[in-house]
Amino acid sequence: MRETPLSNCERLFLLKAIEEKKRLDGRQAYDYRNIKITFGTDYGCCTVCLGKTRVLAQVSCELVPPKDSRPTEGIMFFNLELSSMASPGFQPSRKQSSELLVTLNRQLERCLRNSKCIDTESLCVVSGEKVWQIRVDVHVLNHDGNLMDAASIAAISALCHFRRPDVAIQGRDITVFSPEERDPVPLSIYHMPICVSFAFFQQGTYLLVDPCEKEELVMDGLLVIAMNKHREICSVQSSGGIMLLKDQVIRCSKIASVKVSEITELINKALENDRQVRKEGGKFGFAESIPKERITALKREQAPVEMKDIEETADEIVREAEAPSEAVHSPVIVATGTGQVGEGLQNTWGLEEEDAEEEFQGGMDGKEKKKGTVCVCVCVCVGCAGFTHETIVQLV
Amino acid sequence: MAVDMRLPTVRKQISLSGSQSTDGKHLVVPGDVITSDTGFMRGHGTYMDDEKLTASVAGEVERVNKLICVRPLKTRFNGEVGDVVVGRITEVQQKRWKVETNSRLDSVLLLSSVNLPGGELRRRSAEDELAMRDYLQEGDLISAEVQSVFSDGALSLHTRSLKYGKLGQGVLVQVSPSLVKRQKTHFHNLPCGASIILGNNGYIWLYPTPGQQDEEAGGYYTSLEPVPLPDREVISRLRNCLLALAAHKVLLYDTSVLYCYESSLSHQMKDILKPEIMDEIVMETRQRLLEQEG
Amino acid sequence: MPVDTKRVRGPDESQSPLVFLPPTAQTCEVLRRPGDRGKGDVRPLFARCGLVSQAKGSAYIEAGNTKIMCSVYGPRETERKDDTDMKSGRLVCDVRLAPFSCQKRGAWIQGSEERDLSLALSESMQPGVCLHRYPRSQIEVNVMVLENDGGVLAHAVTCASMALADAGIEMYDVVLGCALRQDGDSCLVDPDFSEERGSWQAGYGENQGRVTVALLPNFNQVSGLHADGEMREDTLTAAVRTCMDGCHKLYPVVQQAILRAVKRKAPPPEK
Amino acid sequence: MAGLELLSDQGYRLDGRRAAELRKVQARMGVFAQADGSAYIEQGNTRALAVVYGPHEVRGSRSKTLHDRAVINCQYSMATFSTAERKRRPHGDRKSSEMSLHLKQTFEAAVLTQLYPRSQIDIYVKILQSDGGNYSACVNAATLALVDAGIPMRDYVCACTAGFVEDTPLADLCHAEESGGGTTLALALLPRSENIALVQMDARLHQDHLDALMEAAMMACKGLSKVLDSVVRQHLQEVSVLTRE
Amino acid sequence: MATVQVSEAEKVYVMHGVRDDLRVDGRGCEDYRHMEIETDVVSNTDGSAKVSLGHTDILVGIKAEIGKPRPMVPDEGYLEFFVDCSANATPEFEGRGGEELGVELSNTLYKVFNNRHSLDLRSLCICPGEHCWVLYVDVLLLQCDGNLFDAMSIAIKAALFNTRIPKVHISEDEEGVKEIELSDDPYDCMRLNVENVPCIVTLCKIAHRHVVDATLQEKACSVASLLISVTHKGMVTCVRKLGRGSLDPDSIFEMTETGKRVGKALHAPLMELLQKEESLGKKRQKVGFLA
Repeated sequence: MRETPLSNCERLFLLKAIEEKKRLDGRQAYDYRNIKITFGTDYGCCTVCLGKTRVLAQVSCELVPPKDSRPTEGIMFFNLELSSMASPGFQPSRKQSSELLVTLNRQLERCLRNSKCIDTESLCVVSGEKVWQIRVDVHVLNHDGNLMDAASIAAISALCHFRRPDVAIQGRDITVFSPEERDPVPLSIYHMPICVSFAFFQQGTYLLVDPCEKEELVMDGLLVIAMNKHREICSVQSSGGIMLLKDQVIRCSKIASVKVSEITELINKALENDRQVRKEGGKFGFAESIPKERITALKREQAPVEMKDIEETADEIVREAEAPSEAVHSPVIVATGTGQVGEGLQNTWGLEEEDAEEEFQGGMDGKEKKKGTVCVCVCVCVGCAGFTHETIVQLV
Repeated sequence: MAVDMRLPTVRKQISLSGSQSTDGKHLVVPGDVITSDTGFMRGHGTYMDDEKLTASVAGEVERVNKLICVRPLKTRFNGEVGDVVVGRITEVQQKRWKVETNSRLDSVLLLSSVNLPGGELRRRSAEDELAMRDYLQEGDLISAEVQSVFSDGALSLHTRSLKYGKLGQGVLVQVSPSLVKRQKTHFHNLPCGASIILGNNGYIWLYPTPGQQDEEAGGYYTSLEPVPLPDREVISRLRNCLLALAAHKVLLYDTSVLYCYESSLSHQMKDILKPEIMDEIVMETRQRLLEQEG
Repeated sequence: MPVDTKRVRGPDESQSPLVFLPPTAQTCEVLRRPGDRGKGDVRPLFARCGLVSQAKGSAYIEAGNTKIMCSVYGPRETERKDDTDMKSGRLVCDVRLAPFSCQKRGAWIQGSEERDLSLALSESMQPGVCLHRYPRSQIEVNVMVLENDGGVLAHAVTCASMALADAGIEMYDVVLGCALRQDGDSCLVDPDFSEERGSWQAGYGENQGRVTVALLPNFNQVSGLHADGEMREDTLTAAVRTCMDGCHKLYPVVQQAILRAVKRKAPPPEK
Repeated sequence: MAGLELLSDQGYRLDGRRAAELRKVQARMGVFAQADGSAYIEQGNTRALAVVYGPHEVRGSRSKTLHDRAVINCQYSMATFSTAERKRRPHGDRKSSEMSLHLKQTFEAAVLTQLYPRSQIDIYVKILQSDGGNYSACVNAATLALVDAGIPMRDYVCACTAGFVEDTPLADLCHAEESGGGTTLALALLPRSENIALVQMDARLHQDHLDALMEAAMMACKGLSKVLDSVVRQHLQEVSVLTRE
Repeated sequence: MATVQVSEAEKVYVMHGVRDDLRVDGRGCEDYRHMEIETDVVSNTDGSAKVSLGHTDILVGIKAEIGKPRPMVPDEGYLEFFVDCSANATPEFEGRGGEELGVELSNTLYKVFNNRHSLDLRSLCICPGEHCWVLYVDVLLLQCDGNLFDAMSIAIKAALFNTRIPKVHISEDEEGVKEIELSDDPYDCMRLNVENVPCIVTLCKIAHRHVVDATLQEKACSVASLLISVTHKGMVTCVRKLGRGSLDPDSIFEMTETGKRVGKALHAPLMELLQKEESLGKKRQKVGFLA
């Protein structure tokens, strides 16, 4: 399936909002969305949620002969997959998604392998014959923009979490111990590079951190900077055909260093939590990390968007709107049972009118509900982060 | 059997003797500011950057009144209404042919823009539509004139004149469009015994000078009779001369072609394209052209 | 790199046991061929049309131990729209050597040898087929070599032309193939696998080569010619002539097989 | 690469250059007759060929046609014999696809694509000999080829690499310097406006050094742009002398 | 451009021309276009050559690597061919578009060299059964204006002539482990005997005659051509009919005869040129692509 293109009015709206320093989900320009890091029951398995973007990383290892050119070094292998589960636009045959795939994979490689964040020499078992190959598989589960940052956080967290089996060498015999026999060993990690993406708009005039999918659709270009908390830059990559100035790059690197230290902190906390839970013998794994919520289809989180203006505007609309009373008194009936407005016939599902209304009202923001009088429900459509707001004016 | 193997020749540095070099010309490269005077109009090969008129291609600045454009040395054909082109049919579509004319988009020849056998004012019927491939099929060469230019830059051609239409036996030579000099007529019957169509798009058609009887053919019948050997010799020699001139970036028009032909006569036809002979012939041609001018 | 995971692979550095066979003590001069076959004789041929019921036409050929089957599909709409040649159809040939067909196990994926055979087959078959009768469509010829005992290309040509005839594709003439192995001054027509490769190992002598010819017998036109090795020109010329003779010898067999298939298919004559 | 000293105490590099010195650059425009534009460049021992076709009608699937500008299509490949160790495939691996993508993005920024709606411009580059700075050689060659083809651009695009050793930025790295695992920055610059069309950096570098490194790379790019400029002007002059009427 | 379109009338013109022994570019039926050859153009290789024939441009690089000999022939090295039809030549070859032609060309090269005399493979043996030189012959197609086969074979011959394989010394330690050492001296190297390397002649059948060195236009006018590879002694190492047409046996014999004659005649000027180039020595100004 082709990705639905963004409509022109949405595009204009987004760009206008960005110009006014507003983002759809109420963030500031340099804010990240909520990051949640959870670990699986196995070592080396990690999911990262960045807002609605969700990425899973799994680390595994294998004994392989080393490369001829580097006989004493272990091998790192990265593979990132885009499945059509994450977004209907991701299909391997489509050129656009394969380009994205190449970019993400190479960026991940450069960020983690070329910056030598892992001591590959410690992965050597027998020089020139057997070394560990550490394989990092990253799967994108849901795509809501900024896959790169999510993938890099997931990959490095998973690597930190991973434990490889212990080995012993006696003469020419290599013994690999199962986790029961000997405790698996963690990898030795020098530093933790994390990617921070900057989206540029209007030929580089505006800049946003952590763009969501809609923002990615309207951006001109992207700059990805990978850094660690020691303020060392591990990779820089611009893409998308934008013109940058040197100062912009340097400014971005400064922002990145702040963001990276926050995220590193978060990863460490998550790792610590996991360790704690495991030590105490508590429950861990993905199942535990899913919050127990009642499944209610119309439940809505409080929109983080500043609603003040909107409420005022809504009030204004209400004030100005003359109650079209005719609409109530003379409902248009096209044919029996159709075209009904207001109270009327029973619905065919046999539900009580009462219930339906209650449910509906539950979905509205409470403050806008004025029982018994004209009920105006104004939700403003900003169409971001999954909040669908529509301007509905309904008279009861 | 003849085979001529050699080492590559080192390119000679062309002496840029100050006397007759480029002093009269204003040469620019991409990014060069042509003028910061705002009174000029922006033409091809330029763009506005901070109120400054800047070149976007490498070439020579041309100024017509207030209009400034830069003509690149080599480019695809940028057709204008009235240009004579030679092109090849690449596709037969509904009511139109797609024609390859060395432009940046394929040109279009509408069924309504051709003269069909049986008179100019005949209505185009459904049968004509079905029989389009009988008139012109993929691979056929035509000569035509640019009728109009679409908004996206594609050319619309027409062949509504007896001089245009399907081309018969002959040889096509392809050169850069900028080497073809604009003239009153691009159809010439050269006195050496062959005819030439110098298409503005750099496609040049050499063919035996037609006899009288070919005139009423309406352009869609091509004779498949063998061309006599002397005619072939002239055409082949002209072809090689055109390539030699193009390799040395000499503007192509009837006089330059003819002079080159005459100076090549002392050599064998197949030798014309050998570098040293090419140099010699072209040098001689240049000399004669200069004399004629001066 | 996708590997065949369903099969237990040998160790990375493994070699075929054939390597360790003592080199065949063949002399340059093959004195006698198995059976009563003379040097100029082709092997007896078993040819039958119509064994793949799903295909438009099919054929099976057996010559010595060489076993080849071929199925023909089409004409159908061409897949490649960008080919501008609207006036004539396309003949798509695909030759596969079954993994078990040679002494050494082959891969399932088409290798360069198979691609070469496919191209050679396509070039040999095209002159025989009236492709101009099938504008804008394609005819698919799939050849599967079940056992390779020499002369694969030659027999594939014969087999394919029988299958095409069985499919009712219009043809100018059947195309017949014949192979030959030149070994010094002697030449072996329709060589088997060991003859084809055999003494080649030790052969530093002159005039060593292999020739395959595809012939349209009624038009006396050569539609395919492939030779390698090292030969004098006169030897080559003679070898081509011998191959053409070989093709003519095959003709009655192939003709009969096709006729038989036609008779079987034809409705019984009305009384 | 412990034993290898990239910068001697006297301030000389492995091949005897100074820190900010570029390798010898030689270039030629119009190498091939059949293409619309072509160029060849030698940067030290790195050699690259670039060929441009178009602008022409969009080939293949019509769906990629853009109605407001031209499609830029790039393919990067390396001759199988270009590297010290023979390459198995000339293109199609991850690194080459990434390189193709980067080239495409670089030139989308520089070429005035909006002038050619519904058309396509093909840029094919081939590394004949690889000795570090493949990306930059390709960009420089492609720039020359685009100029040769008469395709309008905002400005030249010049690319160069820079590294960082012992607090000193090195310009235009050769293969030995690149493969040492040190910091490598590749930068494509539009020299006149100092706009960066593409920036890419590998391996660790402290944030405080970024400014110096980028400055060095930009200086190197400007140096290169002078060379390219002289090549183009030379070519322009030669040809226009010939075509005078 | 791998193929060109030609109209019917142009075809007729070309055919009649061939009949009169006057081709469109003024050549006779057995004339080659003029050819430029240069060796040693890529310094990363052990041998290289660039050949341009008309607008056909071919670059060949040869790399020698130490490999394991084939088990069937333990005392010989071997050649590997790869033809890269790059998108430089024509946009049609973009992506995997050139693969089909590339495989066809390299398969033909294997056939051409599939004999014992073309190149002395035994000289490539280092240590029987264990080590040998593998010559990777990589052909890069840069521009395509017809007659790829002939140009390619000439380029390969020139590149093989130019190839210098470093000498190796095999030392054996106490345990019998062999160690291979490459000679450090760049002048201490082995050269190949290219005397017997064949050249390919492609004859295009046009109307009732055949022409050598056909341009793309001429190729489009012919339905069948015959490829013959010939050594300097006139031995034929490979014959192949190309194209979708068929040939009369008599014309095949006629074409083989011409092919042999033309092919034989190609070797002498080629070797002469290569010797001449070598005699210029190091001072020779290298032209490469800067010409």
